[in-house]
This record gives sequence, structure tokens and C-alpha cells, in this order.
Amino acid sequence: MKYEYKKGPELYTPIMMRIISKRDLTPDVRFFQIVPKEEFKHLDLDYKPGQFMMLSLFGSGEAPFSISSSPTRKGIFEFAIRKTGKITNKIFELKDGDQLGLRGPFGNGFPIEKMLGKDIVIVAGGLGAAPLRSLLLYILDNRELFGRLIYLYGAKNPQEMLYRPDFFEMLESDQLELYLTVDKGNEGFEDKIEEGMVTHLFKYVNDIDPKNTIACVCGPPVMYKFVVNEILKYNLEKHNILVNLERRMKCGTGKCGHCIIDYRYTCIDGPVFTYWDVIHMRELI
Amino acid sequence: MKKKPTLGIYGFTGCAGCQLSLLDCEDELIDLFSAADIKVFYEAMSNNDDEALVDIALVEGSINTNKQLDELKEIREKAKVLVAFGSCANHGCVQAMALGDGKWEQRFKQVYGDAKFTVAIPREAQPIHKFVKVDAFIPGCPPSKIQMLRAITQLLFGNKPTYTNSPVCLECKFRENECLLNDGKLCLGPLTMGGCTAPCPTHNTPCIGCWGIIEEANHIAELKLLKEKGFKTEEIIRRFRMFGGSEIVEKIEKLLEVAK
Amino acid sequence: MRVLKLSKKDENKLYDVLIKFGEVWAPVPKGSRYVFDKIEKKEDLIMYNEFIRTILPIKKFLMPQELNILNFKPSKYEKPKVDIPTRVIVGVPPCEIHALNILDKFYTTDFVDNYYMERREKVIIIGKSSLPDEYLFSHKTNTSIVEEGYDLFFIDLGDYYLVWVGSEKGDDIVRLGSDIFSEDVPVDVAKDFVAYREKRRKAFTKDIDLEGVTDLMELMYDADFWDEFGEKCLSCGQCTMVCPTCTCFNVIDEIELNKDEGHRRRYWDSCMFKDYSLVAGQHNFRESRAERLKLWYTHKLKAFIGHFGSPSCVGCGRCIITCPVDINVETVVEKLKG
Amino acid sequence: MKKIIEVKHLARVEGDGGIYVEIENDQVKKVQMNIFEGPRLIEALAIGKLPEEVISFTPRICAICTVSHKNVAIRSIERALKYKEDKKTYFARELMHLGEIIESHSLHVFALALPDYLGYPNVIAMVDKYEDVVKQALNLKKFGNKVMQILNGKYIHGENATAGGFGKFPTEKELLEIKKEAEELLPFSIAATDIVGVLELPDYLEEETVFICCNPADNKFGFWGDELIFSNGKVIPSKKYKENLIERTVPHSFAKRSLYKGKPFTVGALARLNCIGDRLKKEAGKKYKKYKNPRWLKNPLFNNLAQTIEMIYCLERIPELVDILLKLPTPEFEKPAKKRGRGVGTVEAPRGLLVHDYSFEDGYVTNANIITPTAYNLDDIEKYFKNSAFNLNKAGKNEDEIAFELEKIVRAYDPCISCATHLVKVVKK
Ligand SMILES: Cc1cc2nc3c(=O)[nH]c(=O)nc-3n(C[C@H](O)[C@H](O)[C@H](O)COP(=O)(O)OP(=O)(O)OC[C@H]3O[C@@H](n4cnc5c(N)ncnc54)[C@H](O)[C@@H]3O)c2cc1C
Ligand code: SF4
Ligand code: SF4
Ligand code: SF4
Repeated sequence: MKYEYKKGPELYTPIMMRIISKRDLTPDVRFFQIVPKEEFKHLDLDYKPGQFMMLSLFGSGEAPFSISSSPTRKGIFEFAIRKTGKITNKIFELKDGDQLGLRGPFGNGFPIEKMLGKDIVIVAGGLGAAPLRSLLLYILDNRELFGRLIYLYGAKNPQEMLYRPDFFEMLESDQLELYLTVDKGNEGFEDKIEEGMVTHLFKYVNDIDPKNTIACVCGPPVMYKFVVNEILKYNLEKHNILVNLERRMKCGTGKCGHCIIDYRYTCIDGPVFTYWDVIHMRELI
Repeated sequence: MKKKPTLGIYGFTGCAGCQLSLLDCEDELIDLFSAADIKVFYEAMSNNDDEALVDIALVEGSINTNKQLDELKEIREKAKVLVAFGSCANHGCVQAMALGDGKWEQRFKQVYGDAKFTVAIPREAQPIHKFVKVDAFIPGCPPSKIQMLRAITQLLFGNKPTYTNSPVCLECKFRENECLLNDGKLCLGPLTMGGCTAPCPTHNTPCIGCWGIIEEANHIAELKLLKEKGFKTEEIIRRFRMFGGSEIVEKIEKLLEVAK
Repeated sequence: MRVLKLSKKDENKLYDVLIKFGEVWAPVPKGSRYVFDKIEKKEDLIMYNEFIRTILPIKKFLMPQELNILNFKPSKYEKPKVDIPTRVIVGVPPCEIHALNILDKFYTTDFVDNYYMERREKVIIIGKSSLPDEYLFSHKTNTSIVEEGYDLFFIDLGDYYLVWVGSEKGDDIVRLGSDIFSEDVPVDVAKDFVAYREKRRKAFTKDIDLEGVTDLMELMYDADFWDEFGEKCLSCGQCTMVCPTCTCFNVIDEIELNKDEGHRRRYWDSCMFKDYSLVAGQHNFRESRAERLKLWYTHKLKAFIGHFGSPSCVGCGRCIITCPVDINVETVVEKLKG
Repeated sequence: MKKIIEVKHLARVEGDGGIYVEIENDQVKKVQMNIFEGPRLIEALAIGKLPEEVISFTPRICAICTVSHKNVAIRSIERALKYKEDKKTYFARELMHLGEIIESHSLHVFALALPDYLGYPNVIAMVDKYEDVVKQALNLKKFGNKVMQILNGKYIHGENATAGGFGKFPTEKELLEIKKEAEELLPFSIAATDIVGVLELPDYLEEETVFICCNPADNKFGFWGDELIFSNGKVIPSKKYKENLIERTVPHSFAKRSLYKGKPFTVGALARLNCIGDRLKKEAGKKYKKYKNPRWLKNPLFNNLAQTIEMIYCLERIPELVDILLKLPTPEFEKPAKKRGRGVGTVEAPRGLLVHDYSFEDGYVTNANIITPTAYNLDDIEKYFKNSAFNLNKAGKNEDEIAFELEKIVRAYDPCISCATHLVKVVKK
């Protein structure tokens, strides 16, 4: 017997996109809306909240970015991108109409089927609000399919808070229970934003039904341990605590190896992992 | 058409090999001259504009006189991006192999006796980052054509060149060489910044470390290993120092302690 | 399964048959080791008896050290069209055929990597068994005998080779070479074969006890010896380069001087390098060498089982020969076993 | 009336140097070839090192003469420590050396000097009008680099050649490639001689001087030998270089100076042709006969022409060397027979006589002396500056015009300023 060689789709060749608008979310995070160029419009570019795309920039390289838009609002892809280095610096130089390459989506995304009908607690830290926005919008657009929606968001300071105006608006909404906090310096926003770590917002999270609740966490590496400990206090089942992780990635297809954690690839088995996975894989958080 | 980026190539003390290796890009030279607006390149042209502000300054050579130091500072003022070009600029190269031993004046006397100089006040060789902010670097003694051209292209494009932080061993294995360390040779590959395509081990001659020390270099482990193989501590340290420049100086004490 | 005979008298004609199928590559000596090299002349195709392994494994044919994966312009990314030659690789040892089977699984699970596939379908594997040296321990990893993954497989039985046909391609070869591959395989050949098997089995000397290491990796995760290894490790990455089942790569974009064109280049990376797990904002998930070593051994001895049901070490012994400071499967297992 | 001619930064030469000339009342008061390149004290650093270390780092004195430095260091060390020299090793070293001569000469003639004569700021600017010449010249240069790369591992600062032999000898395939290319390039190099040969050279600087070069054994042309030969026919053993070529320092330069019998002298391609050019055969010999004339003894500007003739020699010699190398068996590494001793190595770098002189005790260097061609030439360069400045001033030229002519002289000598400043002579420890 010999192996049968079946080639797959060309996973590594980006399609071309065009920027249609952009705005600054924080001093170093910019929001981009992109759409496929004419010749790629026909492609079915569906995705799930929590998945990510590889964006390519001529001459500078390729990097993974979470999709910040929701598949319920089709046709447009949104990203919140922080300026940290070579590629992201160049992305910040782009103007409306400029092109970039895109391939994906990759990653497992949030297990939406499993979340249907459940109460959802979302905990975001810093840039973690980017992927979680996709989930948030998805739930809001399908509000009747989910139970309670609790959203806790912590940032360094009000200037670092992504989508701040949107969140302020949502504070008025009865669709979700939203709490915002900053590490320090909420002067001027005292009525909307608390001061202190994101863990400190758990005091507002009450009457949780542990059997019927799913928690989703995304933020900087240091945040997870503390937040998960808080969540565990509500007796949530470990597989119902979801963490969205970031690792170095060069392919998105489980081949380059960089994102490996034990035998799991962040780009295939993640970036959304359950806390049960975390217990099994020491390096996870 | 977009304005071409301006480029200045400046040389201080060294063998002039880094500039020469630019001239050695026979096939790409014409492209280089058309990709950039070259304002200063003494080794290749006579219509140099010393005063010009430049987008990118490639600085070759170590600083060995006070006059050079002043010039370096001027270049820093004039350049948007200052690049340490080659080993001399990056860490001092061979002229800095005895850096920090406190015997420079003695050596100077050995060579010149009591001769007095009007031309400039000499000083011990130092890499340029000791005096000015360096934005990017191109390693090598001299830089390899391929890595140098890639880096310059990225710089002209407005990017900082990125290197994988890998030692010479990576490319040595790419070229399928038997490891010389296992053959009892004093190879510095694991301590040395990659990018040269490992020409030396490929010719059965050990790497002497001419591209400078890689960030992750484990000198202590290599020292222990080489001692086990029968090399004397002094010889090993001398080898570490040959291209170790200013970086190795900080490690010497620890190494001598381990060697004991 | 078809088994044929190739008399050693006819060995020198083998090249003429194989060259009809593509380039012929075989182990040739380099220093005290071997490398797979292109054979240009008939007389250079030599089946070295003492050949056990090359410096780099056959992964170099399937996922080359450096590979241009895309050409691009500001408005377009395109896979380069390259002509990949068919290569007949002669003398592939059994443990490497196992490694190849692992790579096949790896590159086709979840997503199919076409760069691998395009090369994979262009190699013809002619395996050969040989007696182990003091480093080979494929008997401990269940990879010393192959059942599949080759086109032809040779076993040296003195005056002749027994030749197993493992695929249609293999069958094409023996048909085309019908004047040297003989169908006349008398039953008493079995005696020779059994004797050879027995001799080979006994010749294995390296004793690495892999039993239970999966659990030990877990139990000894925080053991001190990892730090000791970490202090010794040179971070040279040789272990990952020479290991037949290491597959990590890095990707970098280059632009051409004075042109609006560039290339995306893929090249072997190593989890032993510091930047391997570095992410934006300079956060490094595996800052220390000990952590990086742990990852490698987790991956070799434990993690792969989770994915593919077997460890990814095939017992070729390359890491044992290559690591200058003796961090290898043998010494790690020794420590794990206390 | 006072004129000051100053070139702050010499262009199209290797390294950092300048010219300073003062003319007062039609008399040249001061002439200086300044060397700003900082001192590296390489010889002092050589003390206490092992042979292989010295062979690795002294070539860093100069990128463009790296192979000459390697060969001369090896020669000195092999003489000091009594290595046997294997034939194949010997010829492989020669091949590598010729690569450097070709590379260096083609760079200097075409990229650094020719633009002067044709009125261009650099070689790339010549492309429009002289595309073919530039491209072929670059090919020639590339070929020189290729030879060095194959033989020494890299074209600049390779590590393959060392005392006792080569890490790896070139393969048959590589050698045949070298041979083929050399044969292909020969016609261009012959034509190039005529391009340079017809240039009108000015005579305002002319004055007789002494030329010195290595004297290859057996009355052959070549680039090394254990004797030195003078243009007046005198021959001395290399070992006696110190007694004959006396060194001193001057305040305006970190490079030392040397005088022969109290007089400046010149080394380099022109020196070689003046001293041993009559030994050239084949096409090189023909061109030598065609162009040789008495002005060669007094005008250094002929150096570029001499370089082109030497390139023909190299391209004619390379196929011969390849044939020899292909026949010889590959040797084992030679080991030193002794741990102490002194050895003087003399070779001809592209720009002239290069001396390495090491003494060893117990296997380690105790004394090192290196003298580079540029250091030898500096006094003569200043002498020709003086002549030119005087005559051009008299002819009514202004400062800029004079400066340009002086730069031309510098470039004809093709000095490597970096190599001049590694600096010289060390007292015994
Ligand atoms: C699943 C996932 C989702 C992400 N989502 C977002 C997002 O929504 N918004 C956002 O701003 N950032 C996101 N990131 C991080 C983003 O990928 C990095 O900020 C980006 O790679 C930095 O690239 P750079 O060249 O600008 O930085 P540099 O620091 O210059 O990067 C240097 C090199 O490291 C590589 N690198 C650095 N960090 C990473 C990384 N995390 N993964 C892969 N390669 C890396 C780059 O490719 C580059 O080659 C995400 C990362 C992952 C893994
Ligand atoms: S020979 Fe040197 S460079 Fe090559 S792998 Fe061994 S240590 Fe590294
Ligand atoms: S192998 Fe070592 S010595 Fe040779 S070029 Fe590379 S860094 Fe320099
Ligand atoms: S871990 Fe070592 S022995 Fe096992 S397959 Fe890899 S190199 Fe071979």
C-alpha cells in the first residue's frame, strides 16, 4: 500500500483585500474595515467568532489577527490592530483603498452550538476585547438564542480602552450587563468606569447558574490565572470556561510548529481552549 | 514617482571590507545605485555630499580617534535611521579583542614608541553603539551578500531588517556538515550570529565567530565543553574574545570563575 | 506482497534502471558520516554496507531547508511554479521510512500542506536494511522493521538482495528491470532471511528503555535535571535539524532590490532558539533553555502520541551522535528513569 | 601668495585619508598624505597568540588584500615553525592569490581609477556610455571573487586556507569551472590593456625612483618569493628587509613610513613590471613589450596599465594551475616541526610588497612585524605630490584643479589606507 497523495486547497496563498475605512481606537490600536477586491468577491469567506486571519503586507510579512467583526454582518472584515512592530507599523501607514493580503479563517473559534441557550460571561483585558467583540456582536445579533450576557472589561486606563464609545452606549442597553474598569486613572469617567483590576468587577457577577453558564476570557498572558480563579469560585464546569490564547504563528495550519503547546496547536485546536485543556497542558497559561 | 530614499555610507576604522562587499555585489550594483539616492560613498564615488541629510546611514568601522567620534555624532544628527554595518561597527571586531584589559596604552607605546600625532587623538577601538543610538544592524565580517542586500532592501523599503535569532549552526546543518565540535575542533558556531551560510565549517574549518555574539550564546556551556575536549582556558577565552568585542567583556569574569 | 531477488552481480546495472524513473540519490560518504547526494555516474551508486544514517534525514527532499513559497507583487500573491524532479532515493533505512510515514500523517492532518505533497509524490523510496551500530535504537521504538511507506525495499543476504515490492511504482521498476530483478525466489531463501533477521535483532546494543516515559514526562516536569540540561544546552538547534520528524519552519518575506516584487521564504526553524515562542510585546513563552528542551522532549516522547498514536522518535540515533553536549533521547530518558 | 590644497576625504580609495599641501610664493612648503583611519595595533594584539589565530585575524587588516595577508602570514609562520609545504597546497595558494590580484586590479582600474581619466564621478555613472566595458569589468571582478570564494571559503576573510593546508580543496567541478571562466575572460583583459594603454598620461610629476618587489624563484614571474629585487637589479634576501627598508613615524599619519637608503621607493604592479616584467610570456609578455617605455621608471600613473597586463598574466596562469591541481593528490594537513623560531614572509599584494614577520616561543607569537604596501608607498606618494603641486602651480592651475590631479596620483597607487594603519613594529616582550 502506498500513501495516496491528495493535494488540498492552496492554503498559503493570500487573496487581496482593500481597506475601506479606519479609525483610531486607542493611541496605538487602530480599527480597520476591509473587503475583498473585486476578483475575490465571489468567494465564501465565512467565519466564526474567535477565529483569526493571517494578514499579509507587501514586503513586510504576515501575522495573525483576530477577527473583530461578527459573521452576522457579512462582507466586511474588521480588525483591531495594535502597533507593536514591523508588520503592524506598516499596517498603520496604510490609507483607505490600500491593499493587503488575507488568508483564513483559522482556528477553532468559539463553540457557538455549545453556547446556544446558555448564560454567557465574557471577561476581556486590553486588546482581548478585539476577538471578544466578534462574539459580543454575534450574541447581540442573535440575542434571543442566548441567556444572560455579562461583560467585564478591564483596560490600563480609559485611553487604552478599545471601542470605548460603543461600550459607553451599551452601558445604557438592557441587552447585557456591562462593567468597565481601568487599572488606574478613571478621572472624568467615574460614572462609567471603575478603578481597579478586572478581577475586581466580579463583585457584580451574581446569581450565576453554574450548570448553565459559559465564561469566555481573553486578555494579556498575566490575566488568565487570576480571572480563571475568580470564575472557578462560581463552580462553573471546567470545560465551560473558555480562554482565548495568543501564540507565535507562521502558518495557521498546524505545520510551522511555533504555536504548539504540548500536543495542541493554538492555530487548530485553539486559540479558544477550555480550562480543562489548560489543566492538562502545563504551558497553556 | 516616489522619491528615492537617500543613503549615506560612511567608514571609520576597519578593513573597509563591508563597503567593499557592497562593491562586490557586481550583479546588483547598478540596481542599488538606482534604488537609492546615494549621497555619500567615498569608497566608490567622488561626488559626495557630506552635509546631506540621509534617510539611512550605513556606518562601517569602529571608533578609534576623537575625530571619528565627532564625525559619528554628526552622522547621527543627519540620519533618520542609523545602521551599524558589519562587525567593526557592531562590536569592534578584531581591533577590540583586548577591550577592557586596561593595556591599550601599553600596546600603543609598543607600536609607536613616543611618537606624537597631529592628525587626531587616538583611542581604544569601540563599537558605535557605545556612543550613539543605533537603529538597526547588519552583522558580518564582512556581511554576506545575501543577508546584506536583504537588509538594505528592507531598510530602503522603510522596514527594519529582521533576523531570526539563530546561530551559525543552523546554516551549518543546512549545508549538511558534520559538527566540528564533535571532531574536537574549537568551533564557535553555537555562540555566533547566523546569516553567513556557514562557509567556514562547510570547509572543515571551525567558525571563529566573526559575525559577533548571538544574544542567546551560552558561553559557559561552550567553555566547559571545550575544556573537556582538552583546550586550555586561556585559549578558549582568547577565541571568545577575538570577535567578542564589547559584549564578551561583560562575561569574562564569570567565565574565568567557571573555568576554575 | 511481491518479493524478488537482485543478484549482487547485477547490482551495477541498478542505476540504469532507476535513472529511467528520475534522478538517483543515494548515501555517499562525507567525512565520517554520509549524506544523500545526487548520483551522476553509474559507478557512484554504491550500497555501502556500513551505511546506517545520513547527517540530514530525507525530510530535506520533502521540506527543503529553504523554500520559496510565494512570489508577490503589491497586488498579488502567487505560488511559484517550479519543476520538481522525480527523485529515486536509494538506501533509505527502515527507521526513516517510519519517519516518512509520520511526516505523511503530519502534513495531511487537519490541513494538507501542498508544498510537502508536491515533493512527496515525486520521491520514490528504495529502502534498505542494514545492521545497527552502537547508536541505533529503532528496535526500542518499534521502527526497525517496515511494513509500508517504501516502493522497494532491499535486504542484503550475502550474494544477493531480497527485494520487497511495496507499491505500484516499485512494481514498475522491477518490471522495467526484469533482467536484473529475478522472480525466482526459492523457498530456502527464507532460511537466510530468518537468519539475517535474527542476526540483526541481536546486533542492536543501544538500550534505551522507553517504557512509561510518557507518564514520566508528566511526573518529572518540574525535575531539577531539566535546568541542568538547560545550563548545558548550546541552543545550537542541531538536534532539531537532524531529527527526521522535526518539522518546524519559519517564514520571512523578502523584497527584491529596486523592484516591486518579493518572495515569501520558508526555512527550517528550531524550538531551541530563543525567538521561537516570542510574540509581540516581547513576551516569550519559553524564555529559558530548560523550557525549550522540555518542549522538544514532550513533543518527541509524549505529545505526538496524543496526535498520532505513536511517539515521534524513530530511534535513528542522530541526536545522540550530533548533540555536542550529550543532551539526547538517551540521556533524557536516563534522567527520567532516575 | 599662499595656496592651500586640501582634500579632506579621499574618494574612491579604501579607508579614511586626506591630502594637505601648502604652496607659498611658488614654493611647495608642506606636503602631507594624512591618514585619519584610527590605529588598530594589530601587531601588538598578535603577541601571545597561536599561529592559527594570527592567520585568522591579521587578514582583517585589509579586506581587499585579505588573501595576500593570509598567504604571507602562512608563509611567515610555516617558515618559522618549519612546516613542509605540499605541492598541491602550494599551487592552490597561488590560485587563490591570483583570484585576489584579478579582483583587486579590476576594481581599481575600472571602478576607482578609470572614472578619473574618462571624467566620471563613479563607475556606475559610466554605464550609459561604456556599458560593455563596465559589465565586463564587473564580470572580471566577480570572477576574482569567485576564485577566492572557492579556494578560501569566502571572498573576503575566508578561513579555508591556513598553516599546513586547506580545510577543503576545491572539487574537480569547481576547478574546471574556474578554468573555463578564465579562458572566457582573457580576451576582454587583453582588450582592456589597450583601453588603458592609449590614455595620455601627464608628465608634470615625473621623477625617477626605486622600485621594489618580491623576486620569485627560478626567474619566473609571480607574486611571491623569498628575495626582494630592486629596479636597479639588486637582490637581497627577504629576511634582510628591516636592514634595507628603514621605518619611521610622522605626526600627520597613523601609518609608518619607510625609506631605502634614505630615499622613498615604490611598490606595486608597476614596480613588479619594472623589476621582473621581462619574465612575462604569452599575451602578457606581448603587451609588456608593446607598452614598456622609460617613463615607467618615473611616472606612477602607469601603474594602472601595469595592472591590466598583470590581469592577463593571471588569466593565462590560472588554466595552467588548474591542470596542475587536477593531477596532484590531496594531501593530509602538515604539522609544524618546531615550536620556536622566526620567519619572514614576503608576498606581492595587489598593491605591492607585503611583509609579515613573526617570532615564536613555545608555539606562541612573541614578536610580530607587519609592513603593508601602502606604508611603503607613502613617501613616494608625497614626493610626487610635491612635484605635481609645484609644476601645476607654475602652470597657473587653481587649488581645485591641483587637488584633482593629486587625487589621481593617490588612486593610481591605489592605496588601502585601512591596511596602512593596522600599524607597525613591535618591541620584543
Ligand atoms: C491568534 C492570534 C490573534 C491575534 N489577534 C490580534 C489582534 O486582533 N490585534 C492585534 O493587534 N494583534 C493580534 N495578535 C498579535 C499579532 O499577531 C502581533 O501583534 C503581530 O504579529 C505583531 O507583528 P509585528 O511584525 O508588527 O511585530 P514584531 O514584534 O516586529 O514581530 C516580529 C516578528 O514576530 C512575529 N510575531 C510577533 N508576535 C507574533 C504573534 N503573536 N504571532 C505570530 N507571530 C508573531 C511577527 O510575525 C514578526 O515576524 C494576534 C495573535 C494571534 C496569535
Ligand atoms: S561545526 Fe560549528 S557551526 Fe557547525 S554545527 Fe558544529 S558547532 Fe555549529
Ligand atoms: S562561519 Fe563563523 S567565522 Fe565563518 S563567516 Fe560565519 S561567522 Fe564568520
Ligand atoms: S529524537 Fe533523536 S533518535 Fe529520535 S528520531 Fe529524533 S534524532 Fe532520531
